[in-house]
Amino acid sequence: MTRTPRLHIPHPPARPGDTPDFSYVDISPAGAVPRPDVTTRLRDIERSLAFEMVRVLDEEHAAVGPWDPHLDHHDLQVGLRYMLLTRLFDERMHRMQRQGKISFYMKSLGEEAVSVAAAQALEPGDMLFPSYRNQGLHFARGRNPVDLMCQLLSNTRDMCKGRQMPVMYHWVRGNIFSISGNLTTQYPQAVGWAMASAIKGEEDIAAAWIGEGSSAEADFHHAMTFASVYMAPVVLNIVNNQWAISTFQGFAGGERRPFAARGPGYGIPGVRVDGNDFLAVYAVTRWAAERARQGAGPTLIEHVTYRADAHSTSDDPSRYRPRDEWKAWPLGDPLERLKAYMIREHAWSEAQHEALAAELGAQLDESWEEACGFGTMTDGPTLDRNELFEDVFKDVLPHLIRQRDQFRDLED
Amino acid sequence: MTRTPRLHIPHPPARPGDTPDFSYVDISPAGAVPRPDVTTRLRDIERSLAFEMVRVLDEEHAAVGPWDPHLDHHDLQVGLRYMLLTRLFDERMHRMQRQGKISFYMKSLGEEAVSVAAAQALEPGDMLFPSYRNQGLHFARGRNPVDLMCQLLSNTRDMCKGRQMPVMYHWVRGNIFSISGNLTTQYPQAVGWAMASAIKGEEDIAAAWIGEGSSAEADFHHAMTFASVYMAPVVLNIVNNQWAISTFQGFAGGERRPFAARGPGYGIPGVRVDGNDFLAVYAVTRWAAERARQGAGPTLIEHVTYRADAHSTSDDPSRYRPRDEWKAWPLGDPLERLKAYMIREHAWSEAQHEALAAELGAQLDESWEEACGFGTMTDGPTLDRNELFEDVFKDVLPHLIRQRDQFRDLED
Amino acid sequence: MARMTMIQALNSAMDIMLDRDPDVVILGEDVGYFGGVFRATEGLQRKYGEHRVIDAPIAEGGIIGAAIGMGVNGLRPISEIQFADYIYPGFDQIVSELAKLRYRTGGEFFAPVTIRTPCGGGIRGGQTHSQSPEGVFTHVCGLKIIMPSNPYDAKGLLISAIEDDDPVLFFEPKRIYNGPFDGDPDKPAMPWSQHPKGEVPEGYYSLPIGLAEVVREGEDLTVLCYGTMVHVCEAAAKLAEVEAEIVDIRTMIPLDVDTIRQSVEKTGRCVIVHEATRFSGFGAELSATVQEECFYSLEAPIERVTGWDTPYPHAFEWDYFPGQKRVAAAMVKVMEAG
Amino acid sequence: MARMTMIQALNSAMDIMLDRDPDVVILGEDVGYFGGVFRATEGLQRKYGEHRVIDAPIAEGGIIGAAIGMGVNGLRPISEIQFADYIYPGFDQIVSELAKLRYRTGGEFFAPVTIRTPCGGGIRGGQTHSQSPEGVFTHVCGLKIIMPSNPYDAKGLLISAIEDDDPVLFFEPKRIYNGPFDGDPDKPAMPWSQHPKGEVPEGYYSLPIGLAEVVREGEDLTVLCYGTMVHVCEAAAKLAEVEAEIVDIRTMIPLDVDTIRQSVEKTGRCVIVHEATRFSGFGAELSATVQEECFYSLEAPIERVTGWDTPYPHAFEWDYFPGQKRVAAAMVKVMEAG
Ligand SMILES: Cc1ncc(C[n+]2csc(CCOP(=O)(O)OP(=O)(O)O)c2C)c(N)n1
Ligand SMILES: Cc1ncc(C[n+]2csc(CCOP(=O)(O)OP(=O)(O)O)c2C)c(N)n1
Ligand SMILES: [Mg+2]
Ligand SMILES: [Mg+2]
Repeated sequence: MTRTPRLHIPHPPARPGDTPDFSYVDISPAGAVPRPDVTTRLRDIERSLAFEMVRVLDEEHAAVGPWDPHLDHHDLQVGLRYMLLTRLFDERMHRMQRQGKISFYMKSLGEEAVSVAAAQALEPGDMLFPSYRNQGLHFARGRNPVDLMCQLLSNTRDMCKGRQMPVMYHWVRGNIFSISGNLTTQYPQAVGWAMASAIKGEEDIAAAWIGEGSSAEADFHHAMTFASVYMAPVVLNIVNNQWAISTFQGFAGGERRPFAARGPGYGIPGVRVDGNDFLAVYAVTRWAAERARQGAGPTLIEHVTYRADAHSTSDDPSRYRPRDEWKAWPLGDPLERLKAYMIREHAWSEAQHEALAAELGAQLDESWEEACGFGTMTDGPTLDRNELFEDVFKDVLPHLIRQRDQFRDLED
Repeated sequence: MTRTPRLHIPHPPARPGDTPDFSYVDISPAGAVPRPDVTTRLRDIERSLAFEMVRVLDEEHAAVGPWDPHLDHHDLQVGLRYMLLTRLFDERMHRMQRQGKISFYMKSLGEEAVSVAAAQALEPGDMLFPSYRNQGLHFARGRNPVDLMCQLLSNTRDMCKGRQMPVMYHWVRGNIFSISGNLTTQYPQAVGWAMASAIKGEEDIAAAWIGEGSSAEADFHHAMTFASVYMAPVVLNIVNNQWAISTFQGFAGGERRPFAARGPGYGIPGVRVDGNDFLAVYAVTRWAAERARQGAGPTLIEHVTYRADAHSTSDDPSRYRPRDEWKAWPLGDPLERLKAYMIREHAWSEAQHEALAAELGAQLDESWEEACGFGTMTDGPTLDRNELFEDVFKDVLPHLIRQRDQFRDLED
Repeated sequence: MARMTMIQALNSAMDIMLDRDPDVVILGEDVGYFGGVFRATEGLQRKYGEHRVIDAPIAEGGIIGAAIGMGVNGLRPISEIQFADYIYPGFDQIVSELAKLRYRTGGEFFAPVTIRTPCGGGIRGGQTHSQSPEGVFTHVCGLKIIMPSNPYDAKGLLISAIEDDDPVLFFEPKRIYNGPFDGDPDKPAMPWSQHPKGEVPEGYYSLPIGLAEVVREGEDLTVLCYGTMVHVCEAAAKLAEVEAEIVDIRTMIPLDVDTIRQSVEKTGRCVIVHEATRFSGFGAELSATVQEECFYSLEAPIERVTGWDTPYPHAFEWDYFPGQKRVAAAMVKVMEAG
Repeated sequence: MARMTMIQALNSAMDIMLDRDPDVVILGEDVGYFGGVFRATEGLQRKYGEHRVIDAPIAEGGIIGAAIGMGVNGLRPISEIQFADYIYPGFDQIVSELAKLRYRTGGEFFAPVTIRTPCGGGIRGGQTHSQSPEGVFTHVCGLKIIMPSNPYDAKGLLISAIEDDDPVLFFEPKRIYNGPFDGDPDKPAMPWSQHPKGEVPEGYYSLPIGLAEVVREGEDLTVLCYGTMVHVCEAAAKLAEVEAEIVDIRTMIPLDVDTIRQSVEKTGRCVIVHEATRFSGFGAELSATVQEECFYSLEAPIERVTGWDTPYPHAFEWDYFPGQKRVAAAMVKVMEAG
């Protein structure tokens, strides 16, 4: 064949065996990006916010610059607690999957700040539309780990009644929406929710999260367009953890522009933030939420972070990226960074940290025990199988009653 | 109800009865926008190209500035001829629809430059993916009006074999793709076509057109993402004619940003051009095509123009906008502007213009006569009804053979 | 009682629901200021404001997606899809989200969205303004699906759809917006004012979702049909000179199996008619159901009369449309069989 | 002859076609460097280059839309949709464009795109990794639709699909990628190497699109099935102790009506089995067809055994799946009827 193809194909900087290389990640010094007033005209701020990187924690673990949210010790401790809880929960549930106790799991290792700081920066009445890697939102809103474990076990207390795969949680009382297997569908839904809030004249806003890979889906565009046209009070988050299963962020367009830069094209401010900097994520979310609540419209936030572990328990990342990539990730570990800052601020100590880890570990042990009491994959109480036919509609319609009867007859 | 809604709803500047108001349209002076080299980095040019407006023809009908393509008299005369042909064709076919001779029609009045100049700027081997308001592409590529008329009549020479509504033309030999009733679907197809060209190492590029309203569809995002990721050699055009049936461009996001500004968010240069300035459209298209052919990737072009007539023969714009809005349109009439420039350049005269109008009028009369010879809605030869069952698949599959037999039996 | 066209009846239903329930909103392309390309929402924005009757970007996926979010936040959105042919960009939001939200959340979240969309051909709309895609949606679990055949049903069923807490797809056969078209394009159009079902109460009323209606009783054979085809079948029965029992299905999900069974058990013969294409159309489900329910009563094979298995061809519209002649031929065939 | 799993057979088909025809390209999420989440394209990018086996953005609509453009420009694209549950964002491009392009252009433009997608449940995938949406597509005119039940057919039919100038939807029942699952999740998995249809020629061969296969002859009743269900039905027939004639439909469009008719005329009884939900599923079309073609031969009502009309429920997978017991019960019922 004499063809000389000239189609550009994106290449990640490193493949298995190569030395990790994150030189492509543009990193601003902490404190370098100005913090505009929430009412500033987009034109005047778009370049800096979308292309630079909002960072608060510097290399010495000090908080610097205009985005420092000046959180008090209590808030910091709460943040650290839930980040640690998220991490420990992930660790254990991953182990449970490996032991065959649950069928599937997805960790958020290395991305804990993205969820926990955001949830803390938002109000309890704000509605959250997560992806499958935002378990931190649940913890930060005070969810009992038992609830999530029951979902993972599809047991009698599973809020999904056994109908969803593990990790597809929701929480009505906590204002956390259901996770769909279909990527990005929650994005326009969040915008619609926010539109309804504005129509009703309510104060609550919506926030949604997708991965950078998911930003290629149609619903990203739907959400951005509707949010822009109606100035919907919504915070739209893209979690750029560099990978979408086996493809790196270049396959979603990240080779050319930060994902935050998509915002300004729609007339929506885009803010690029160090997703591993708890304080920065908090501050940026707060800023976006304030804009939304004041009627200034939506904000797009790109959280620059790294998916430290496999995509899911079905994945093996050593097939497509260097094993030690995370170690080379220039933005470090969000948990360690917050902890170091707190220790420096005398808001925390190693001893406290150890105690907290022990406390949370014990809590998770107990939680698991408790959750298993509501049924496991092999033992204990099981969901009523007749539930299979419920909730397709509000009422069980005649054809489903017939099918349920048929099912029961067969069971007998 | 005590609700105080705070959802932003876009408002056009004028409704029926109001005085037209186009103060929202940012217009740069002719010649004001620099013309960067096609290899210039996007960062350095995005602001000016996407927010200013590339214009060549000034108020005195002189061609000024770096974008002047310096077309010779012949090229100018060809351009004027096809713009006039497009306009006269539209006029007549609209009349034919009113007389019941064809069932439906869509005019491109006021937007002729967008199609004709672009087609002239591209190479014959480039593949064009039009919308329903780009008939000028056909004329500029030398299509016989008879062919289009036969499609409008669904007669025995209809290239669609009677299967498509009027105006849904295509032209295999002329490299003009089929028009779909579904908006924006041609956009990712054009990108895929361009990708294939690059894969095969060929020089041909693709170009596609949608309306500004259609840019809200998912396929806009698909096209932009794929074009950006693979640096596809494609020119993506948005014809911002201010209206999408009854909704003004604000309902597609135009209140905040020029549509050209969508480009840079994807790492694609966006160029905003005076769509009623033949020379500017030519120059910008040429620039974009050169980029694509050199492997520098896609370009998004926003053509700022005005839909001077109804959306289609089924529409009545006096219900939603001032009757005289077109008269107030600040960018004038593309045909008149090119003509004035040519007269000034001694490339044209009123007498020549009249002669041309007469010639084209006569040609169209003859064409119509000829087209009707291949069948009209009421008289003459008709398409073979058995054709109904052809081309669903390459071969008529067994179930369609059976249905055709059934059909024939019933006819007897 | 007033006389209303189908468009007026639909408009009246939405008017009443906007008035009764502040949570009802309308979202769609050209539905606001302009009142919709078929005028179904005419005057409603003026009356209820721009925050209740909302012009939308041209993005069906966004229209459905946003409506789901609105529904979750307590509103009761009516989404208009301008033509049923353009519902596909919203397909994922309908099928993966709207239809499954209640189930996947164990009943804890739901979105009471009604999707209205004009369907069907006979208006020279070609392949992208003529489709009847209801069959595709009937295979999706979690949607209620309605297609009325007259103004009275249209209003009563649309009000029920809006009030329903389940998502409802409401297909409107646009060929009969202005009159009960009987399949003969050469006959002068009959207006709804001359049809008994054009008599429509001005105020609120609702009709239960899930009941078919026997619009004409007969002993010879049962005809299962809906939408425009109800009127075509009535005319065809006269043409064929058979005593057809014509059942207007009205709601596909839930399907009124009892009415169907009773009729076919009585007549022993069955013709199924729809405008959509034949292969895997809703007629297949009807045929399978009749066969399962009435096997021992059937005296002749069930016949399906449908659009051919091709896209809707502009110029061949009346060759494509399952008109009186084809329906009548099927009736005769079924009567002669067995 | 080699022994291949279904994944290996599919990989081999693509390998051969990439080799034979420089215009064949593959486009999909994770298909390139990684070789696909089910490893179907493993090694192909390394062998044929990044311009032939192309990783795509996560946008099914873009994947199909771009493939159409490529097809129009002379390539022969194979699009992989990672799970059939995720085909819906590409629905409009498939239904409105890919399927109708040839028709609407009077035969002058076409795009020979093959869409491969894993479908079906039984892998604890929950409602968004288990669907069998083939029924929805069978109602669309202009698509050929295939679902193989074994490695031999998979390879031969995929090669035909790639060579075909019509668009082809190629559904792969992922539960049988590695072995002929018979519906009993508690039994040790059987590998393809122990199944005769796991014997697959290493080189090029193709199988005609449009032929069903009688995989087991029998006199008692006809079973119409495809994909995973072929193996379930074989086991169910043993369980029910009936001499079932099992017809593997293999291609839904075009449908091999002759083979179906001949079988049902012989046996007089028919059970239809698929994993997809029942209402308006492809089984409805099969039932309607059998009824129309074989009315006078039928001695008992046709039975459909299918997934229930609910989304695919994660924890109730085996209650949902139409397994041996349910199929066997239907066989017995049909044998006892009439
Ligand atoms: C519509 C759709 N297409 C494909 C998939 C399969 N899939 C699941 S996760 C995933 C990668 C998503 O990557 P990203 O958005 O970056 O999120 P991350 O996993 O990195 O958090 C893919 C392709 C899906 N779930 N839904
Ligand atoms: C998917 C889809 N949705 C809706 C329509 C109905 N429709 C046809 S043209 C049109 C307006 C398009 O406006 P714009 O893109 O600005 O193009 P213009 O008519 O101004 O040239 C609409 C809504 C359609 N054809 N396809
Ligand atoms: Mg990612
Ligand atoms: Mg427009």
